[in-house]
Amino acid sequence: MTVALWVVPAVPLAGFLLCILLGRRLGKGFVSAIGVGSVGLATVAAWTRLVPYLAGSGAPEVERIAPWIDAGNLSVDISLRLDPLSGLMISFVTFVGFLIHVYSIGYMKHDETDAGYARYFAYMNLFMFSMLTLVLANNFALLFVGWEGVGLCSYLLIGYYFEKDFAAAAGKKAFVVNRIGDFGFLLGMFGLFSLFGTLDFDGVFSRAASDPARFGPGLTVVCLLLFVGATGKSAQVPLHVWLPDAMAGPTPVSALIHAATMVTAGVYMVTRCNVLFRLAPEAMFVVAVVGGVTAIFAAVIAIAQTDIKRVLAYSTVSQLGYMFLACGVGAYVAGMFHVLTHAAFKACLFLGSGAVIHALGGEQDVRRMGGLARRLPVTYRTFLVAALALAGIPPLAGFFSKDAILTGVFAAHRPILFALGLFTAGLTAFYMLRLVSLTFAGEFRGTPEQAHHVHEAPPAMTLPLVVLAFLSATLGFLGLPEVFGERANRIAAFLAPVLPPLAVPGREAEAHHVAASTEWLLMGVSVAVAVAGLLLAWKWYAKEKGRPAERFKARFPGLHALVVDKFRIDELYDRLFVRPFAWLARVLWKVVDVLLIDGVLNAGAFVVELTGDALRFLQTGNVRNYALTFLLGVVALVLLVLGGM
Amino acid sequence: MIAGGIPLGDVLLASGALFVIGLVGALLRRNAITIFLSIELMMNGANLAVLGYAAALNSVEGQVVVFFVIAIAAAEAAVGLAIFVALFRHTETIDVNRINLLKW
Amino acid sequence: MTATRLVFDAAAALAILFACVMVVHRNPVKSVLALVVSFFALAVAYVLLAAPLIAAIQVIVYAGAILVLFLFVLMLLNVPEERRQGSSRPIHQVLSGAAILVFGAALLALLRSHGATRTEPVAVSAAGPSDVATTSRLLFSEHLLSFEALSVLLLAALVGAFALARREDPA
Amino acid sequence: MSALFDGQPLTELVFLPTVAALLLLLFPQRRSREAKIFAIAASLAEFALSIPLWTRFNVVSGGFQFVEKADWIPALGISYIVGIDGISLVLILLTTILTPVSLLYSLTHVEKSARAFSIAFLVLETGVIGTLVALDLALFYVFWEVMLVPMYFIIGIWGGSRRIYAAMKFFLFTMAGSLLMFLAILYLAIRHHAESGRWSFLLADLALVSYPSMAIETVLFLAFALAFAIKVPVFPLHTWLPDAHTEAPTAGSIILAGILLKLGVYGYLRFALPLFPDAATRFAPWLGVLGVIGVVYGALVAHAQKDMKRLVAYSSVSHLGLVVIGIGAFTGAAMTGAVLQMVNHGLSTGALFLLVGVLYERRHTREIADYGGIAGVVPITTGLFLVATFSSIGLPGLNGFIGEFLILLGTWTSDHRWWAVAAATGVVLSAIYMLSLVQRVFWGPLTREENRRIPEIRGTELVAAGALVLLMIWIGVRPNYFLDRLRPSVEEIRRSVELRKTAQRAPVALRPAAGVRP
Amino acid sequence: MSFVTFGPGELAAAAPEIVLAAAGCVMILLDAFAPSSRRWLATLSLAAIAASSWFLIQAPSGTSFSARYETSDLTVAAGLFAAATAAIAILVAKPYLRRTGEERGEFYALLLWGHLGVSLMVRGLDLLVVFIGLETLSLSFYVLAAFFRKIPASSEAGLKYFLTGAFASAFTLYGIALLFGKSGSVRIAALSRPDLATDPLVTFALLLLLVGFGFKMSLAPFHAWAPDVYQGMPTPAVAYLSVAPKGASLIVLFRVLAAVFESGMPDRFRAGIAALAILSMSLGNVVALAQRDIKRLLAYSGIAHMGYVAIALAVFGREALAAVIVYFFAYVVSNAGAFAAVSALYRDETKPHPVGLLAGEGRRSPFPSAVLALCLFSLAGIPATAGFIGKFFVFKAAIEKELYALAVIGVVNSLVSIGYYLKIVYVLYMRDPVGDDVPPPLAPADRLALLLCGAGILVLGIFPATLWDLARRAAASLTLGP
Repeated sequence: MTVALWVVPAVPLAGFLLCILLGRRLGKGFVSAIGVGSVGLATVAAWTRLVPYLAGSGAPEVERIAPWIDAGNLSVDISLRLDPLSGLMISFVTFVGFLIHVYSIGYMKHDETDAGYARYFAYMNLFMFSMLTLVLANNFALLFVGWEGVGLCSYLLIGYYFEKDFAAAAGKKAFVVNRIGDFGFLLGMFGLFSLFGTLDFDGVFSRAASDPARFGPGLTVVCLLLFVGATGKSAQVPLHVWLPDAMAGPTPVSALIHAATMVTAGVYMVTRCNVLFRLAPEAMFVVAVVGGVTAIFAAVIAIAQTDIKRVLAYSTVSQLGYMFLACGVGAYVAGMFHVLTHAAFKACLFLGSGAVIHALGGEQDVRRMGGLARRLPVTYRTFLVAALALAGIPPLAGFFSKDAILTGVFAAHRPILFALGLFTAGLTAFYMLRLVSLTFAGEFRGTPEQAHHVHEAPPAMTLPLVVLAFLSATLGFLGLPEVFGERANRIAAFLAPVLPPLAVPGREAEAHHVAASTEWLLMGVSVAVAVAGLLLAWKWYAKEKGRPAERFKARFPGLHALVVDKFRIDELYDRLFVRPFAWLARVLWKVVDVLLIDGVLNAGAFVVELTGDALRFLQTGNVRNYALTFLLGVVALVLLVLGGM
Repeated sequence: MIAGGIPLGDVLLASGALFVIGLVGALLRRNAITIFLSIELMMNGANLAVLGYAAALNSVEGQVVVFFVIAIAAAEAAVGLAIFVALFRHTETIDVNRINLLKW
Repeated sequence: MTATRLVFDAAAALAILFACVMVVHRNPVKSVLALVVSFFALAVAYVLLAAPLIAAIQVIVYAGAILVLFLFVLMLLNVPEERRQGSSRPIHQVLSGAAILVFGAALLALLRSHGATRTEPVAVSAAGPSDVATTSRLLFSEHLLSFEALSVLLLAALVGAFALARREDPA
Repeated sequence: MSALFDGQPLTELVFLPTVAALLLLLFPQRRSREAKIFAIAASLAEFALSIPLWTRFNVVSGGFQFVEKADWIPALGISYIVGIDGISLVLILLTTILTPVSLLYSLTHVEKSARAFSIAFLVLETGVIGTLVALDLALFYVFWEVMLVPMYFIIGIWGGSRRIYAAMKFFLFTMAGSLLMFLAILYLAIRHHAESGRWSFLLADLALVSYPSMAIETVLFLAFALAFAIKVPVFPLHTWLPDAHTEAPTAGSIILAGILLKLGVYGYLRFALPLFPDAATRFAPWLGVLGVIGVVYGALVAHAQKDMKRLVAYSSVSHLGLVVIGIGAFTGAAMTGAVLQMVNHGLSTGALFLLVGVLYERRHTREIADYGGIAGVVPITTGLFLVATFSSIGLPGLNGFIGEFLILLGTWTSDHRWWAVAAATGVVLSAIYMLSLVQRVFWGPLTREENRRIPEIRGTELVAAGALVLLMIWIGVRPNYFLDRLRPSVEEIRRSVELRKTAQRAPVALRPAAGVRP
Repeated sequence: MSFVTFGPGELAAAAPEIVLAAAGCVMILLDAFAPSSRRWLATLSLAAIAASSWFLIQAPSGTSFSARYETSDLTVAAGLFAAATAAIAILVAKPYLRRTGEERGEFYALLLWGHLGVSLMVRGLDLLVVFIGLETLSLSFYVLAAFFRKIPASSEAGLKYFLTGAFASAFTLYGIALLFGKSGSVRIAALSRPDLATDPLVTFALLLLLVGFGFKMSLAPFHAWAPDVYQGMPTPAVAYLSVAPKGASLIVLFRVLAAVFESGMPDRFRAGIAALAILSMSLGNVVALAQRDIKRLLAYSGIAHMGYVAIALAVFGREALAAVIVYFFAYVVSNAGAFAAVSALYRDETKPHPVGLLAGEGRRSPFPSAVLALCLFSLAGIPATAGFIGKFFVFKAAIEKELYALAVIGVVNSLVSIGYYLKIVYVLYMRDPVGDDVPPPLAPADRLALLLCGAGILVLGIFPATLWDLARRAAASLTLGP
């Protein structure tokens, strides 16, 4: 039997309702059962649909659940869509999500009240629901529901420790920045609607493909607007500022939302719209550039960070940049492949860091860690595997996906971007090993009683680590380069249906095939760069205890400070937008509202009253004056009526 | 030319003059009684006009009118003087400049 | 320039003259007396205007009864002369003067122009319908209503005057 | 219930509250609680009465339904004629829901002469519903003005510290607008009489009047537009709103923001558009621009507020600006969205005012600075407030999004694409000021001692708020349930305007539609 | 000319006035010779009013007293309106006079006779009758103004009313004299001669009449007496004076102008009236804003309202007359009602009546306050009240005549007026009581008067159709004699 698609998101939704309404009363055990159970069920449901589907043709299956909005000439349904792309997404969203839920049990159990615990799982379930809606949606409007839904959950979960000012602020920041993106996304949607008169995927894409020449210019604008949405959601420059702050949330949240799933929604969306983007080359170029710049920019910042989660956060930003770079050069498969692998190893890394923080009782500063390899063996090993995978060491997953991207960039004849990507690969390797060394190598630099308390995490936490580490090691084989054979790249074959061939007017964008020799060469280069990065980091931080870094710092203090301060982008925005906004608001209120509008009106009223007060003294109380006014009236009247007669 | 050759113009001018003089008194005197006298004068001006016209029109109605007016004037005088007396009991004056409890 | 007109103009002039005296005089008693004279003069004018009945009434009721009533009241209250000082603001005087001038000018101009261009029928004879009988008959036939109404009016005045002027009743 | 419908459903609907108010007069003044409960019962009965309208409403017709007609001043052709189309229907339901909600809320809060309070509310409800059903301009004007009086008392007697100023301002502003409209109505009727030799104040008849010149039509249109613009309120005529909303008692604010503001837009749709199609079309751009200004301006000023109620009040300016844009854009989607957005705003802002009121009753301050970090103290209140907030900033899945989306999309597809762009910034701005509010009030460390033991929302408050939240979700998930009823009516209005613009005038309203009972 | 001019017709026609005159005498006699019967005087007066209205309705329509006296729908309507005012005044007077220990026959007698004067003004087709009516009214109310001999303010009010009144009636008289001269008769009918309409002297005379009766209507700038007199005069008398004489004066003006300007009012004359209207509305409303004493405030509001009425006069014509009649019916219930409430709410007559004294009355004495508020909303012209209906028809007439400027100025003014009406409502309901003494129970007569006014306001405001038809018929019957 086949489960209806709507079940997949519905189950977490039910979980959410149960937790939020009853959770506080039912206690932790029950909540964990519901919270994890619902996601588990969703996973099962998803895979029971997927398994037969993988065997099948890959033709999209659309399930129309109900009409949603009908007004004017707009008509939107609530309908879900299962096709290779969404299939790929739900496969790992559900699974990784499940693992992280399991992990959360261990992570959250101790330091939370029943209410807080229930709230946590409720939000997590709500997130699962939103994310699944996002990827399963069959039209832009419904996608936007999920799109904003995940934003909401990220807002709620970042602000989970609401009594911390920083957390509250971070949550708001995340939501507002996302909203800026959504602003673009909305307009993009409107653009699509006015171009194609529908918001259904099939309708839009088929019409777009049917007559590329006609929609070309309009599409460029639309795609750029959609991409604005993506930059917001996926923390690309210049809207990347929220993601690092988002680390204020509980670590599993960072793992699930801000590493594995939500942040990749942008990539998913762009890939989903690949037809449109491919018809708008300029837009694609922009995507590629933004992606490339973000990749290196974030990587550079990551080098200098000392907060373990921040390093990972910036690395996430940078990796997302990679994915957009891939999309930008048309290597959508590579992009999605990287989404997949990244989900595995980055989740693993975050959970690992979570285990470390957990072990050190909330300590996040790597400068007060070190030498934990012995104390936290499982964590250490899994962390290392994931780190190497991220660094792109063959045959781990990261290597293949990253290599696929670089190949794509190279094949698209974008040398500069290729250089960027390559360099970033080196940086990535460098900062990851820096992180590993600082955390696990050397001797412990924290306080004694921290040292005393250090303990390996409970199985609920380590189990997911192991699974994810395994995935990070193996997933890569889903997308072997073609040099390993025609059908080696299963992902590509699988995703083929959602990347239909297009006759792009003007230039011939498809067929990015490179000779096998070149491909080998590229692999070699990337491996070399990665290894170089690793070795350097190892030398500086593991062997020489970071003294070279100190020297570097001493030589270029300004540069170092700049990098540590993340290039002071936040400060810049504060100057450019936040403060002027507040100032303008006050001025408008005090000047326009109070002074001008009300001022004028009240002044008018005041004048009238004043006149009254003045005129009332004409009533002197003296009869003769009354007689006089009378006579004056008569005279005036006579002159007015008879004057000139 | 009317009765025995008195031009109506003269009569009317005279009545107008009386009316205006009454006006002067009513506006410029401060003694309530004098003011009232002036008003009586204005009414007499009106009477004169009526009689003049009556004569000119050779109608008796005019005299009836004046008859009534005089009667009314008498009544007014009675009431007015009563009011003056009643007021005088309070204020000890009938100088209208000094009678202004009620104002503004 | 007939004799009657001469006499009329003289009477009118006299009336106006004493009217002025009445207005300008500060002593109310003297004002009343001046007004008496002016009313006598008017009575003469009325006679010339073929209204002997009215003339009589003017003398008896007006000059006689009403003004004497004034005198009584004046005596009763022994109102002092208007003092020069304490007079009201000059603005009042000025405006009054101006208003009166304009009004008077307009009035007299209208009356004169009118007197010049008369359209009324001219009287047949001085001693035509003006005998007392006609007047009285008119009074009780045509103007019966007014006459009856007048009685109410006088009653009201009487009661009113009584209500105001009597001393406080002990109750 | 169906028996009612052989009678006159609308008349009953209009006057039931008044009857109840009269009955309340019989209550002894002391028994305030009983009076309040009676009032709640009455308003619930009213709600029950309005449900059959909804169920028996003929969804396919855009014409007026349940029409009743009776002579009022025959000599002038002024008649008591009522009828509803989808737009009135939706707003009526909103009214019959919000009134019991606010009365429920007041049950525990209004102490001072509660009987008078209940009476004022019931009379107000009559005024509102009358305004929504009247199809005769004289009748409409009467109801339109009658609303002011109870509202004046509600603000002035049960309001906050500056209530007098606020009440007076509210009354004078609204009056100032409607008096000129009054003259315009007279002119129309006289003009119609001159043309047809027959007196009438029927919308249907007056809509056939032909104007001697464009200038005159413009003047008349402006007279109407001013009245409605003040009520909405459109920038820069909005300054009465913050004062009125802030000073009014919570229940008053709910009704004020929830319903009264909508009547401005309603009046524009129902009367100004059909009566002055050319002028309306000519001025539509101005309308849109003012709407855009309203959206941005309201949002900005809201951000600057230190007083919770004031902030919410200014957010109304912003939201109504969006509605105005929708009307100005004049596309099907935009107008439908605008009408729906009125309901949404009624629910979300109503809920916000209610919850602010809940806090105010407990802490007796509306200063944002006096709160902070109370989410832990009053989690349920916080949760409800969050839902209301996200509804008001248009989060998909809740009602706010539907209206916003339709308006913006419709506007984008109209000739004024840039309005949509400008107005869409509201999406960002609203998030900024509302979330700042949430952050400053509910989140962060719990600094003040007196905030530690704020009692949680309870009893009738919870019921009232819960009802609103459910509606928000309902509309957000199944908007069609409402849109289906709006679509034909909106199309009807657009059709009539299009027809009228072409010199040949077609009968506008009262097209006999299925379900009309003569 | 025939001698016998008093037949059954005349008797029937004059019956209403005869009743009033007789009733007045009865009051005096009872008061003089049976002081114990004083507490029945009010009831008797009411009976008299009722009887005279009944006779009025019974009287066969047509003219009598050799066509100097009229009975028509117009006079009936006007008579009823005046009778209603008188009834309210008397109801209010009873408890009022009792409180002040001044319950004397003269008061009722003078009120009845003054009412008689109003009736003469309304029904007279002869300037002489009208003038006598005017004087009867005036003399009675001069006395009523000064009725409280113990209170200086009252005597002063009497003096001021008397002097200004006499002054004004001198102008009226001169106008009558000129009209008599030009038309050769005191009959109003005689004025309808084509040559008179354009004669400057006639226009001048009409202006003198306009100011004379404008004075009675307290049209600015002939209004100055009103505030002082209202303040000093016993409130019940004000309730009458502030309504009925104004209506009567307006009808007289309508009669005379209709006679002279058969073929339409010349524009310059209309301009003159319009000027008075604008001045009255603006001055009345603006100065009322600054008033502290409620009776003065109502006086100014009355001045403003006469401005609205003057709009109708400027419009001129039967529709306008009908509008005016409706307006005055609305004005009775609103304005007389307001004064009734004032006399019920202010318990100490000897002191002035500052608005502030009403603080919190809304809760202390709910019923009178509610009626007062209702009256004020009606005066402000809020729909569903009588006041709105009055304004409605006046403005309709103005717009029909295309006097748009007047209409706009009118509505702007009513906006201003809301300012001070609401100020009173605010004091009533939104201020806390000054003292916590328990107010004395409301006198039944007061309760009845207030009830009538409140009911009237709402009924006329919600079901005006009948009134409008009545007014239309009345206006249609505006005859100028044979």
